[in-house]
Amino acid sequence: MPRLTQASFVIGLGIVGVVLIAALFGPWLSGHDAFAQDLNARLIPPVWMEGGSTKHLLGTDQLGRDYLTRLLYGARISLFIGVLTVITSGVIGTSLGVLGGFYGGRIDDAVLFLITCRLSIPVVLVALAVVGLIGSSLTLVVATLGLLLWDRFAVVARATTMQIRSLDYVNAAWCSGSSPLAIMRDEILPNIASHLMVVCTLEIALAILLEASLSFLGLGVPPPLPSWGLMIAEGKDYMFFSAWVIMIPGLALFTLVLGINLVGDGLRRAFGTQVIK
Amino acid sequence: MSTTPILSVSHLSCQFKSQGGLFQPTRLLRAVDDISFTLEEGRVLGIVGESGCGKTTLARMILGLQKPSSGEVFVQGAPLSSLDRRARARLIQPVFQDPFSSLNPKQTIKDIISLPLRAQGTFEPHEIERRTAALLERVGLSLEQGLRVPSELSGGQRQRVAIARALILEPRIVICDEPTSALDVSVQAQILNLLDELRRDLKLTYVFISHNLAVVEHVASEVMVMYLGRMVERNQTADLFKTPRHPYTQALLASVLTPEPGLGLPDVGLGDIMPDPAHLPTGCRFHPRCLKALPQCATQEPPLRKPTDHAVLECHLT
Amino acid sequence: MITFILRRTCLALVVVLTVMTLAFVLTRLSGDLAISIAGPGSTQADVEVIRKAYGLDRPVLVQFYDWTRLALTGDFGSSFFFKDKVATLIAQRMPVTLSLGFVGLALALSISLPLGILAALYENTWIDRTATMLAMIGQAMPSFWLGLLLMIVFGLQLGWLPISGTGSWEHYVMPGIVLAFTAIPALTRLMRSGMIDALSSDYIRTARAKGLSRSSIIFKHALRNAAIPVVSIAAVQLGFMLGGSIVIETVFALHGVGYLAWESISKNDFPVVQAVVLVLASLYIGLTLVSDILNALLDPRLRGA
Amino acid sequence: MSAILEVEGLAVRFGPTQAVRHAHFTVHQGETHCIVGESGCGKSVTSLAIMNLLARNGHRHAQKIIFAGEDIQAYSDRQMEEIRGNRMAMIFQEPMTSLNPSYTIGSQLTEVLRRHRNVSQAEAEARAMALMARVGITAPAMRLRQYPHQLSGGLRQRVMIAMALMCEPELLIADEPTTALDVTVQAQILRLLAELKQELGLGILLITHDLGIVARVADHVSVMYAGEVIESGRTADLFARPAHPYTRGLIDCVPVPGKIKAGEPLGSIPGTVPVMKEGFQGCAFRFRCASATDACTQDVPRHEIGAQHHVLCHHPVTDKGSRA
Repeated sequence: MPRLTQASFVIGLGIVGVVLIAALFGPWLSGHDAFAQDLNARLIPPVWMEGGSTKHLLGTDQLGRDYLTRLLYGARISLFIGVLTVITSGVIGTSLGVLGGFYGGRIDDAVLFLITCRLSIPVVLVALAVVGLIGSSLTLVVATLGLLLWDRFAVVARATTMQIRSLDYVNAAWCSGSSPLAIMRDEILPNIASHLMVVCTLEIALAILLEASLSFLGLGVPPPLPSWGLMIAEGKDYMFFSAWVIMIPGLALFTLVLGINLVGDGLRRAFGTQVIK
Repeated sequence: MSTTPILSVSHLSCQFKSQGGLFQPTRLLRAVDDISFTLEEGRVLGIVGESGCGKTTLARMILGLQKPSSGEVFVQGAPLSSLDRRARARLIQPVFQDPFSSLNPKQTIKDIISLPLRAQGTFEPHEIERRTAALLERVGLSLEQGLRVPSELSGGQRQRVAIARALILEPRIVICDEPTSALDVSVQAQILNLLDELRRDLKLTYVFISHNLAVVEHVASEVMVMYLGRMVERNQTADLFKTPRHPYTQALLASVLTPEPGLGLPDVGLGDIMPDPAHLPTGCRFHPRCLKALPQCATQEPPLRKPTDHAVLECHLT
Repeated sequence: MITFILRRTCLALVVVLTVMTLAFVLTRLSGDLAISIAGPGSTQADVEVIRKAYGLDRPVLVQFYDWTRLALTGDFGSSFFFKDKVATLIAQRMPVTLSLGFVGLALALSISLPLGILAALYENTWIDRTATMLAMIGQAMPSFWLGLLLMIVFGLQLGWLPISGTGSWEHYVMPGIVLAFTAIPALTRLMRSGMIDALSSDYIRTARAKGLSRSSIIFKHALRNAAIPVVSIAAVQLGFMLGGSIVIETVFALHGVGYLAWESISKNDFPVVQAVVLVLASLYIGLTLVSDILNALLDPRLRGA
Repeated sequence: MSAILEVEGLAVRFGPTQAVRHAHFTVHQGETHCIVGESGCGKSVTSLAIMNLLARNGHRHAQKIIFAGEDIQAYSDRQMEEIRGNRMAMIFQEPMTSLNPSYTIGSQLTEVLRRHRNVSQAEAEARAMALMARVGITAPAMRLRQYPHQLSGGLRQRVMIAMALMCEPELLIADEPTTALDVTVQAQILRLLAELKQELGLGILLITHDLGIVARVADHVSVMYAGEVIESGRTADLFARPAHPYTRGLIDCVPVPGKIKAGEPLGSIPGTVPVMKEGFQGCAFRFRCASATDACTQDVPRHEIGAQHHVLCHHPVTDKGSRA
């Protein structure tokens, strides 16, 4: 393995680890309440800028809430949504893909049809429409994204299952008298797991970005919850005067997603797998 | 001597829909066409033929991996389709060609070997442990090797694992599909010797598929020659090698290159037209390549004849 | 060839019908549409009037049948917010979205193809790592944030480009760049891996054994085979980009179909939402069809004898 | 007969793995020289090293690689391109993947001639058709317009041979040219190669794992084991008096119809081929050899035990004609 790959993998893992710890403990340690408004201390710049104060290391937003605390709280929301979404979509996509790839024939035709339909639906638009029409909530965002983002799991699970199904160790398992369920569980799943793990990282990153987009457009996580996307949206009106209000949550979002992708890329190289696009 | 043969195959056929290019209509590909034979206990049936002759499809049907389009396989008189998968596993087991793809890379050797026992669901863990250990030793592997994963073993050792897995349920029939084709010649000899020893000791019956006639001559007691899905000739091994009757069998035998310097290269005596399972010729399927073809070979399907007690032949020529 | 196209077209139609059903169900998710449209603070009588006006008092299946029947003829009903035919609205906005899509795709291809080829030719060198890293950064960049950053830099600080609106070609530059960014990572990776596969193939070894020059090996023998999947994926990518343009159009207030969709979602204007979902999905399905045909035409193995 | 290719002390390294170690052999004009060995013995790497076609992580070093009187080790990439496909051509094992799927047979055939000779497309096509007819391809005019996937494996290998002959090379390297083909086609392709050798006075370097092929087509044999040529000699001598225990074991492993009675075990060599790391000392076969002694851990001398018959062994077998 090339050395830089190793390094980038470690960097990615470090980023994800730091964000995870920050998300878990940060909001308690920052010494502020993420929701407490202070209209006398609005839009205080970060500590390194002129007018910043050590009381608010990253300044305050337009309602005077501590920006660092909201940022840390937002990490929680991003990770929460990313992981829950991928659990939902991973279960749906993997089941469909493995079933289709394993049984072939009519069942596979049906799975392929579902994948085609799913791909033809514009994700952002439909997610926006659902949230817009039903009303925004954290659960709804997770459910919607979970039901929309299973396509890559299904495609990868299906393609890899098809490759493995024709291998002789699966034939041997049939001849050993194993049941179809046992074959899928013991012979196929362990051998496609590495591919699926790579997809997991990509999809967590994608779900986090999509949640941020939805929240940015005002149809994701409902205020006053501090989602990074929402923070950027709220800061948009002030960005021409104080660019840091969008820089800080944007950079956080970018860094987290980059970290997750670096981990995924490292895994892909380590497993020596080319994820099927 | 039992009166029912251990394995009997009756009018077995298998057709596939062939996928040509995207723009070509699907064609019916007759991979195996109306094949019948019986095999007595303790014998070794060698099946030879070139790629695309249907020998692997035939093996898959006997193993129950491929549903026949028509016909039936009988094991000890019972139709294969009437057996559940556990009963089938107790009677027939496979050894496949590629020792790299026939073992699950994520399992230990012991788990791989014991899979058929575990799938039965009726064996105690200590019984599974005992039989796995015994078999590991029998095929020439150490207990320590049983704890490894396949990628830590060589090709020959993996093929020993595949053989152990096939034998752990003490089956009656083992289908060997090109078991040594992926191995080096020095390892091939080890595996062939092991298979032969095990057959004697455990009174096994083998169906042994190979494209290598010299190997088949060494292991088989009788040989079946396949061409484009048909059985064109069958006979006792010694007789077939001494007096090959079908022109295709003759060509196959002529093309065996034994390591005997000075003999030069044989003239196989075949035309240039290559067999294509998606476009079967009319009449005798071999006639486009047969230099001795008669006019009727192109129009009439050759009759099935029995020149001697053991020999079966499908050819217009005498 | 004809049978192939016919078969694919039939499949595409079935997919369109399924998506229509989905689009219809989607807008019924909120429960009583009449109440949503009437908005908060409206009386029971208002709601009843609206229910009648939009035909929402009929059984759902009848509504679905009517909508499908009319939609297939290109009539998507009227928008209650814009007070205009939905079909007219979409027709007015579509050129903006399509222009944005093509600008984005052209930019994306002209950057990702050379980048992918370079990365493959210098596999595991710093060039490859830089290209991979660039793709990785592009993938991690939230498009709306990138849009805002460009606005600050090019719109405000440098003043080169208009910050938002639809007027001239300059309005398409920043949105085009942002849209291209969403496609560059995937296309670069595909080009790179396709080229690496091609370069390590047996026929390239044959070409080298023939004594062909390096440029002929790379550009004639390897690129031809590596480019086939990329060219056909480009059509699909355009479909994705049109679907994803909603965020970018909203950020830049570019009055395309995506912006229209966002406006109608905010206003609960369900006939428009249904129609936009359907139109974008149909566009995508049409583009995959084009992609399949392109792929088959370029690859002699698929072209058949 | 003059030597067309002389290789002395060839070594190829992939990272720490020694794929080939001081290999030596000579190919003469109008002669077939076979390199035989099991998988991983370095025979294919040897052929690629001569053509300078090794993968990027492969490193070649040799005392000399003399092709037609000139040492080609110092040749630049440009100079190698000039002789590859022109004076020294190669065919590969996999006819299915060795042709570019996106170009017609005709364009791939003519390309090599137009690269090395100043001829028109029409002239190149005429030569291609003549050669296709010569290698036994019927209807060459039609085949010229076809794509590789429309041809059977045997036909593709004939196309590869025609392609190799386009520029009338002096040396043809064939790496397992019939391994992927059916046995009946194998015999036809090998006959074709033998005829061409006679007609054109080609030197052929044939790489194979099949002792049957070696016995029938080779004039001279080099047996490779773990990257070394452990025995070489004229084919008849080597098969009649194999001197290295490995050569002898290998010959005994091959089942030959009528040689061994049913029920008797085949001869076999225990164990498997080791992977050679840098700094390995002594005989690589000693782990599998019945006659190995302490001496075998020392560097192995090269004995000449007959005319052009060399063996690399501390304990060569000398009992005459006692095979099997």
